Amino acid sequence: MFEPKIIAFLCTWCSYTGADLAGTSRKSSPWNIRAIRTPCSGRVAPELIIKAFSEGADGVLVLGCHIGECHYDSGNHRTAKRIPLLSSLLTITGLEPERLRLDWVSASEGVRFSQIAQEFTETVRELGPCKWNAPDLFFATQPEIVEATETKVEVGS
Amino acid sequence: MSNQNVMIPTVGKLVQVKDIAPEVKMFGIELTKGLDNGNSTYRPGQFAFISAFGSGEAPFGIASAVEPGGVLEFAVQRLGGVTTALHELAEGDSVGVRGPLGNWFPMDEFKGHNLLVVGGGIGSAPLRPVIQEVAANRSEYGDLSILMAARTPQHHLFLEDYPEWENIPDCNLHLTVDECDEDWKCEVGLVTDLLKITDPKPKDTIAIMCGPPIMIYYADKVLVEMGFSPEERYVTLEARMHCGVGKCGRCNLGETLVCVDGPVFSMDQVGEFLESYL
Amino acid sequence: MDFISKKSLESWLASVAETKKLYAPVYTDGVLLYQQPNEIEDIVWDFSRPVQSAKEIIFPQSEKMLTIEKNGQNIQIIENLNNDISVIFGVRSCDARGCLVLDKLLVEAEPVDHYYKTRRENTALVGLACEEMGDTCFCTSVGGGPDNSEGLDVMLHRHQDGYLVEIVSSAGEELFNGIEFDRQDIAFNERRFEPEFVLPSQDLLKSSFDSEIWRSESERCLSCRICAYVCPTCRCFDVRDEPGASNNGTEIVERIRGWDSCSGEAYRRIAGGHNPREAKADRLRNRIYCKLHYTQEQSGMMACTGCGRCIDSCPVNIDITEIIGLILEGEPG
Amino acid sequence: MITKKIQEYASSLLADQVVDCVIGYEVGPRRTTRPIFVDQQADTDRLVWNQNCSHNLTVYLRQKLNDTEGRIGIVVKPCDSKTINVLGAENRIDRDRLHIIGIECEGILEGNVKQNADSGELQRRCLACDLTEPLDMDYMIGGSIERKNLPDNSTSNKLSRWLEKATADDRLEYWLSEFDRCIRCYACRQACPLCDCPTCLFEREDSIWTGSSATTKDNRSFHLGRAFHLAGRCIGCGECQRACPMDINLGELNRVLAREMEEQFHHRAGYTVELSPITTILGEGR
Repeated sequence: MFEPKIIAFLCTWCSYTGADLAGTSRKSSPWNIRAIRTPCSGRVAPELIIKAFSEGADGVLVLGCHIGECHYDSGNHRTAKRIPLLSSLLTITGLEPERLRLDWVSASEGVRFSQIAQEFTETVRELGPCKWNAPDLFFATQPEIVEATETKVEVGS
Repeated sequence: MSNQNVMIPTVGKLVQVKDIAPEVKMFGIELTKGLDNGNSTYRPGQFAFISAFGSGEAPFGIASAVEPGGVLEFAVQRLGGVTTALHELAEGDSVGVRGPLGNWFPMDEFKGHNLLVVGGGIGSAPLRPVIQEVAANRSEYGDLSILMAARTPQHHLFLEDYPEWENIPDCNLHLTVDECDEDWKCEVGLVTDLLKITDPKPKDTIAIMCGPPIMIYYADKVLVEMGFSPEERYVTLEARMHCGVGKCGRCNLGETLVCVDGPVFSMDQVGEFLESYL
Repeated sequence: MDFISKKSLESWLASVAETKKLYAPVYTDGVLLYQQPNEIEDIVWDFSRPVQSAKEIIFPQSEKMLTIEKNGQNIQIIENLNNDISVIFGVRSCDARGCLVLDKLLVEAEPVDHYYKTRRENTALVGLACEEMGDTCFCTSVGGGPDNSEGLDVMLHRHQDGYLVEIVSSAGEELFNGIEFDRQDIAFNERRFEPEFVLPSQDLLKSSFDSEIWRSESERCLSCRICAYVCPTCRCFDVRDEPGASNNGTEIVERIRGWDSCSGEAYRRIAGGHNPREAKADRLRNRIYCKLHYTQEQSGMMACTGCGRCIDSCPVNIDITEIIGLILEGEPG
Repeated sequence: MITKKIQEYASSLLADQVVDCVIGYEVGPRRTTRPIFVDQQADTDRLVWNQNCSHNLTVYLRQKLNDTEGRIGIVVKPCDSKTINVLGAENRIDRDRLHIIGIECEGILEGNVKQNADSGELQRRCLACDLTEPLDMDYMIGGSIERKNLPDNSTSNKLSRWLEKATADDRLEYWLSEFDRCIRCYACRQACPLCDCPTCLFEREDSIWTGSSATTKDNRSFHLGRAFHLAGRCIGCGECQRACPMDINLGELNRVLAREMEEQFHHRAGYTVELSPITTILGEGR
């Protein structure tokens, strides 16, 4: 079975503790998740997410505090706007939108963390390996791609 | 020489890491075999690229007279990525060395002349081997005047050396700072003011300058007024460079490349470009 | 000269591609570049010049110089020399001249640049003479010419439905070794081209250093790097360490060199922020002087080959020929 | 004649010392329209107006305002005036030091700058343009013209529509081929009036998020990152793509983000002096 690599950016004030709680209360979380602790979900700059995909992540999970509960007042407001926007940018450039997920998990929601982690892992597993990081795959056939693009333009018009 | 890839550094070991001024550390690298690029030794004025593996490499002027088997010293101010990485290293750590590179002060030609050494801030580092060389062969040179400027007393790189330098026979050491506390016994002001106070005579004297571009530019003007000819005014220049061997192209002053034609120049070579160096 | 039909040339190219890396002008999404063609039919024969010069292959934009393996204080340094055997087909005379300039700067001037030298020695240049000068071309004014075979290994001159083969070097001879030519001993008349303009003398250039034109011409410069990157002789580079994948506790660092351009704002900025070429005028002047004067002084060859790429690609139409004109206008007397 | 009026007005501005310099367009010796900086009355006859005046001259404003003490006159198309609004909202320029000369614009032609002959077609952004006059100006040359809603049959539009319907794999293939050509000359960034960080994130010496090599992967990170930094700010002048020597379809990234900004945040960059919603906190009810 395909085991996806998933990078989870977890806000240290909530979801990181939430993930901890999931562990201490023996809720199972898939081992596919590689957690990276960030000071705030607002710190998760789009470059980090792009970098994660470029380095071979099959999915990226960003978890922050619920709106209104940000330790820095409005850090997660920015996250809430950025991620959907980034998602549309990555989608048009060839990433399945399901591979990037933003959600809110508080420090007390161990169960919720475990649930989201499992759900997301399943989603990504079903999508299969991410091709985002496989430019070599396409290089060999480049001239044909060009042709294909041109003919497809005609179809689309 | 041509069979050797000059871009490959030799791995050296840090044997000394010392804080000498705020944000400035003096690094000593054991000069093991192979570190000298097949040349016999490092001469005053030459430089080397030091690698902090993972952060890149940067050029530094050597800050000590080096004997084979001795220690290569570099004063490194923490400014950019490479220097920050270097500052995180400790004794025993490995660094890469590419050197010696560039030309050197024609110490043989200086023999028999008086020397006026003018240094400012971190830029004064390459002057130390010159002073050490003169001290070691005292009878071969004339009078030695050392003018050192820095932002504050703590920013003087070679505070530890000053007592020793003061005791060199026929040597005047003059210090100045931009700002200071009450304990400071020396001058306050720019190096140009210090030059005017000490009023060196151009007769039989070679002036050597090293420091920030703006200091070199104005100190040079003062020396010109005092009657120093272009051949009597030497300078070591610094420029951003990436190869040190005349390939990467970026350290040019006109058609002159600082890395291979310099970093030591007399003013008859670079005088006309000094303004574009600012 | 020997004559070869286009058809025979194509089968020759196919045989070259079997044993060597063949680069030739190929269109990708409407942009003509030297690339490895998938099919020999993809090769473009009629073109003015590709957007990038042949420099791109011999002196690639980004090149891994060293791989550094770091395990605690144990450091291994591995040299990455590229030993591919390549042939570039369709090289223009201006680009070949560009390679000669690079040879002067990177190989003939000690110490040798091993990365460049290795690729250069392993790459054969097969030229295609231009049938006419492009709109922005001025090779004839800087000492070259569309027929000029200097720096190439083989030069092909269009003749009827094929090409006359001018073997220039022993490497070129080797390439065509055993090839049966369709006809032999055809007379070749080199065409004569008059220079489009006269270049300013080195003295005039020197005295134009403080001219007002540097400010006025550079004012619209965007400080991008197109001119240097498309130039067949620009060779400035930057060296960086970049992290590679770590492997069982061994940290891998790649030391990469990449093109850089003197028109970029940060080109001369040193750590700490001092930048002796902060003004666009100084940067433009440096670039033009490097092309027309400095390299000449350093190596005896002028670093402008008249390909005209910088004129074509500049988004704000900064034009080296126009600047040359302005320098000439400023000539006293 | 708009050209004549620009020349006269610029001349009077310089004569009355209202401005130190007028940024406008001229036609160069190779018949190429390009930016010009006029600081003497005698040179005002070089100023022109034509349908090849594609450059967004506001890109020069910041530097020019830094270099001079006085005010700057600038020839501004209706679309370019949006940039001034964004620059103003971000406190990057002092509006009071500008003298904006608004121009009636019938649209700019495609393919004017690179030496290849112009196609005679209007640029895609002009087909979709809904501005009859600049949003902010000190003087208007020509009357407000009527905007016709023109059909967009451009190849670029066909490509956009194809991309929208394409599968993830096809999109990936298309963009990898585009980004593969990038030579990291940063012309896109330099030509952009809104892209002017003192040190670009993607060029910092200590940047580990994007490599400096011109590999497809790093190129893609650079372009996606750059497009994102312009989200809600890009006014769609298309200078990035026009400047690109490799003809990479950069405009498409900006268009996608602009569409999302409008759909998700009801924000159209530059129509008001307002910051991109991406830099502000969530509004009420969101």
